[in-house]
Amino acid sequence: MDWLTILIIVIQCFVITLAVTTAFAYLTLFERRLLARLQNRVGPNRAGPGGFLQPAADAVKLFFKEDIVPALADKPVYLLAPALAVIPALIIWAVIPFGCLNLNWDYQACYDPDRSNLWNILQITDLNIGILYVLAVTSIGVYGITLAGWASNNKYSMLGGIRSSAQLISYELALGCAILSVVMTYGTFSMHEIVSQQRGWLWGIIPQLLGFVIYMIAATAEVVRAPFDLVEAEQELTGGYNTEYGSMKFALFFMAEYIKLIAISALAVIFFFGGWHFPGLDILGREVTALAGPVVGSIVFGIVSLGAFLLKVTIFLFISVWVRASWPRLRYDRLMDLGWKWLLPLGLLNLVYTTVVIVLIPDRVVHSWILFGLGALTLAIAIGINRVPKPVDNVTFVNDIQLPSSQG
Amino acid sequence: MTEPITVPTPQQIIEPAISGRTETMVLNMGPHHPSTHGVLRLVLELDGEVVVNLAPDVGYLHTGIEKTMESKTYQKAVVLTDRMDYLAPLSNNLCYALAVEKLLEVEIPERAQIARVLLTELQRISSHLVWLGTHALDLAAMSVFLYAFREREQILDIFELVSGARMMTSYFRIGGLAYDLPADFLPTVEQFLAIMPSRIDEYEDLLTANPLWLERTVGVGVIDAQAAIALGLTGANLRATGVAYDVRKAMPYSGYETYSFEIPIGKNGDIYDRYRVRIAEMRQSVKIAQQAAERLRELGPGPVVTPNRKVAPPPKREITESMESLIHHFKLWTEGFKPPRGDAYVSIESPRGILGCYVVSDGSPKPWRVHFRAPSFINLQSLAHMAKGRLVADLVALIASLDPVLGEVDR
Amino acid sequence: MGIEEKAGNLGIVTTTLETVVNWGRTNAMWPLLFGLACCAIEMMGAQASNYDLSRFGMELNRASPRQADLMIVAGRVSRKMAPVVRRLYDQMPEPKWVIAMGDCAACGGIFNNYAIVQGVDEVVPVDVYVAGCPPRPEALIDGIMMLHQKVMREKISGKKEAPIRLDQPLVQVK
Amino acid sequence: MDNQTVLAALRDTVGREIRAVSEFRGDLSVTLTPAGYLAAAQFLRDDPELAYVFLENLCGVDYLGRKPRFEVVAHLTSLRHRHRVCLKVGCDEPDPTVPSLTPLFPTANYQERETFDLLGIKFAGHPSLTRILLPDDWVGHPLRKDHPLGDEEVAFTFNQERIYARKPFARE
Amino acid sequence: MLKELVKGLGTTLRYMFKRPVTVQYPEVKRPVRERFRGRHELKRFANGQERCIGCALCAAACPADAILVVPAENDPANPHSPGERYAAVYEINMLRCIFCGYCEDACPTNAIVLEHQYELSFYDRRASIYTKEMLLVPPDKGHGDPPPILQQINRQPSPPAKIDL
Repeated sequence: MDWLTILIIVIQCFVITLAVTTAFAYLTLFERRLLARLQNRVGPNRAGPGGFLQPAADAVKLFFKEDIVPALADKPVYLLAPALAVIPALIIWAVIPFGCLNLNWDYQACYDPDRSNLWNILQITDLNIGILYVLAVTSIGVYGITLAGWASNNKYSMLGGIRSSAQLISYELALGCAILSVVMTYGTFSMHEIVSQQRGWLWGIIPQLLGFVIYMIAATAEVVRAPFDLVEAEQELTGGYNTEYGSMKFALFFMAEYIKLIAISALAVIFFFGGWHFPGLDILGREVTALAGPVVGSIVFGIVSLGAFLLKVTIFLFISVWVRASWPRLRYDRLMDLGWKWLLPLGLLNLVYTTVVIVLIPDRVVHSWILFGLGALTLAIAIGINRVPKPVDNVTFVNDIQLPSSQG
Repeated sequence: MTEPITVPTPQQIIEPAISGRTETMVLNMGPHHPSTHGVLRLVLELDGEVVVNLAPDVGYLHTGIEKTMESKTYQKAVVLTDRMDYLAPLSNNLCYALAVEKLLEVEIPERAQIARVLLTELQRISSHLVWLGTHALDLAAMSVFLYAFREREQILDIFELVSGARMMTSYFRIGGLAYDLPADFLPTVEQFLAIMPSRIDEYEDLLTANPLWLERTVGVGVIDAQAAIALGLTGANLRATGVAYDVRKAMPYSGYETYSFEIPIGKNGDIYDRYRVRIAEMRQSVKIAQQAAERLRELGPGPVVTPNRKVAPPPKREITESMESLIHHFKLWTEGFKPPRGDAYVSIESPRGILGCYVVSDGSPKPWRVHFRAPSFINLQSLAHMAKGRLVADLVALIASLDPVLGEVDR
Repeated sequence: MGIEEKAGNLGIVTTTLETVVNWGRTNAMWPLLFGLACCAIEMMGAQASNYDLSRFGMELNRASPRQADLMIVAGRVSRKMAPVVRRLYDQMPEPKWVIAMGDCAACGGIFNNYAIVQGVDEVVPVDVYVAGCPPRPEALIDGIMMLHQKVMREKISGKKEAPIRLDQPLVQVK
Repeated sequence: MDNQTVLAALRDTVGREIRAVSEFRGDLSVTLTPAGYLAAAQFLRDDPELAYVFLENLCGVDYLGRKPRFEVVAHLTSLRHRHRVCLKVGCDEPDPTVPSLTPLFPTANYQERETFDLLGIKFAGHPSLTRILLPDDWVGHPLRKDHPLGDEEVAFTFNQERIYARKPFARE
Repeated sequence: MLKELVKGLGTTLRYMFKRPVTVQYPEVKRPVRERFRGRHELKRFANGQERCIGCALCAAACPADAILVVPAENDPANPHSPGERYAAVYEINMLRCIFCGYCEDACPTNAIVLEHQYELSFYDRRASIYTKEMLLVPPDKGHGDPPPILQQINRQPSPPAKIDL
């Protein structure tokens, strides 16, 4: 490894960290503006043109705010917790491919399964155990929250912390099952390879419909996002684990949460929606290369793939905000029920389906559609037999006062 | 009933915990907590997240309204009633005015009666909208809150049109109304009443059949009819248990007996039934308000205040013409009127339940004693009964479904 | 705070920085989710769609005082509540501001009696008093705008400079 | 159900305990001795024909200068008969005590605590008679007529400096 | 189950394509209703004389005791108001005032009117006391026709001092 490679990696890390934190900042604005529009309001529009500098204002304010450590808090842990929360959220991005811009100037290498001629600048590193890395890192995230809840020496924080550990641990399993099914489908732990295998129309959602549904629910719970935001649950726990955190430390928690939200959206795109693929991408790459040579071709290919990826992620973020605007929050015990009694069995079932079908039917297209059918059927059955209360209209109308017979 | 109904006090929960006799955790919820609807403090005894016992601690908004009213004349005390149940000031005005009118035995012109019914029904809708919004917000369905407040804004605009103030209207005075209804009142109200049902449908789209909403509300916070009556639960909370008792039907006032409307009742007495009953009540209120608006249109202009000059000041144009009117005017505004000795109790159906007003007169121009039977205050007693054994999250939903207004609880 | 105390006085840099910081503070002033009485309902009204305080970056009502910048005392403060208000104020990190919304919070208003603190400024220092019973949401926003003007004149450390006191409020006659 | 029927029934059961009866503006109120108060409430609640199961209102009044000084007023409602009856019971200084209705009507709990808090009337048999609205360390009972309102001078230009000089304004 | 969840989503999505109802307050001011009770003004007659005759009925009617009136005798050569007396001191403590409109109802000469200004914020309690100079409309403004609110609620302002108070 020469010094240029190292320099490029350093620059990559720097740029991606910066990009991700900026994305976090603007995600907050995106969320606030979008929520406002969904609720017939305007949203932040005063700071800078059209409210564009709102995140900057928030950042400046939080940065210059007094830094309080509660007297009875466990000081080292209290200070460590935000860092513990935010670092895993940031390092997930090391393995995520945003697109494919080959610095060896050959766009075709992006589809090459053995990746010999690939130097993708839009992914920091293509670990061959990338998915294991992601799973490992996301599970560290829970420590930040739990420790914060414990160290604050506040009962609400503690309840939030306990909720978080219970919630995250129980959804980790379902999440793992869903991701493992994906791994099985593509036979690799490498993110890049999963993406490159989804070339064309056959995106991951087709073989892994069930896996996608489980992943979405489990991942939303994993990043404690509405309707699974029980860890903060402002109305119940006044902020949960972050009740005692102010100024930048609070901002770090906020940041961790939103960056993780972007990360799981990105992962969803990678696993189930073809990553940076979109139909016609290779035709574009071919035409531009023919027209303007391989360098321009690679660059255009890279930029377009990046754009496609970001667009897909944005759609997921939109849905996340939209759900937050529309649905009530789940209750803690129902959340546990959902995780252990529904998602985990379904996840295991999906794993079994995937294994059996792939082994029996090696043909890619056929087994994808069979798995799709099985997934849809299982989902339909699951929805059919669940015991969500049905709306019962108990309201009757009476024209005059009327008392139950037992009441005088 | 197997277990006797008890209403614990905070001390009864805190003391064993301090002395270390319990294994449970004591959690103070409030007085500053997002979902206690103001400054209610709850002392919770928790086993994990399960509520073992709880005691509301009220008084953080004790305002001394009853004492202050004793130092004002009857007419001036009207403005204090506004600020008691601040989500339904007109209901409070009405209750107090009816009680004093009962003492005085004055007759109210029909136009004023109809206007009172119309405006209190609008007030009921607006109050239920706040309940709906905050209830949904407590379960994190935040859009409903904003939609509900948007419609409430329209009702407040009607109040501003009528009385010049959005919330604290002080519009119902003893003897009638403060001023006549403005010319564009009826069109504005009818326009609002025409759109309101579709807006209620919209809230229902978001909540009524939503599985997440159902999971949070069905079977939670159940109370049976017997316990509800014993604990003095009133209003929609009582009707959700299946007891069809509504003061507007049982002991009609302001001519409610002449309107056709129905009492919605529930069956299970859980949060969901309370929700459905209140939604149905909003629709009934729209119905009553429509009838009242129709009547106002038929009735045409007329007096809105009692002609009794001993109670209500004369129209202002008279005071420049008649010496007698001028004397009445001065006497009423400086000294006030003097009801005969005696006491009167009147109750009305406020959005929260039975609002009662007990007025004692000693023959002087100031009330000797005014007491309000505040429905929220009494409804709060049943909280412990309903919340035992449930989760903290259920408690949040439960408080919201009881719809307490702390201004009224503490007075 | 922290940074600015360590950095000391940097002359012109401080002044520019001050403007930027005050800009940030005015545009991201998170109110404490704290309502007492009638005014709280109008405060909620100001948050709601029709007036939408979020335009000023103020929709993030923080339930925890640790994350709040602005305490809007919306409603009457009873003698029983006063210690709680003070404790919440003390828990808020500097710089912090207080708006006494409505007559009761400002001076007791109509409730001139034994139970109500005659003005929350007996308990916490108040920056802006908003008159009205309750003030319209617009009046509250006007109060917030006045507070913004005051904040723009503050030092970076959050030390409050005395606002220009108008001996006579502006009188507008239409 | 009308006033006369209820009154006749009451006279039959607790007739000797009735101190006074009045009908004002169509409302029946019966003043009883403390013992009669409890008995009457129990009778009205338990009699299947009357069924006054709902205690609507309970409050106290301070008639300063009258004997007895305090009066506790309870309004019982029969949901079935849509009728309300008012029971009154007097009590006097130095130890104003009346029997508690809480064992009969759990809803009386808070209302009696409130009456105790604001007027200082004690309710014998109440499970937890403590202050409810005012802080526990409050001295006095503000709704008593001899308790001052506790108002402050309203500030105008001529007196504001004097008022503000004395006022304990908070510091940072 | 899915249908209901999607229905909720649809309701919120519909609003994304509607215009927000928000009024951009400091720039756009929604006009208040005619009867709105805001800051008080002391009116004048068409000839520039003050309507207020210092009778202090407003102060008596005020539930919050927020009005202070000190009457004085008019100088017959140069009267402030028709009649014998006028208000030498007229102050309203705006932080006590609850804008209930009782003073307006009580005023026999329709001198005090609650007008439409609602932006009443102060940095200091001392600024909240409005003196007569601040309340009284300028001599060239605000007289003549009765104020609109009084026209609408069908109360004619009285003609100049027919009665001797």
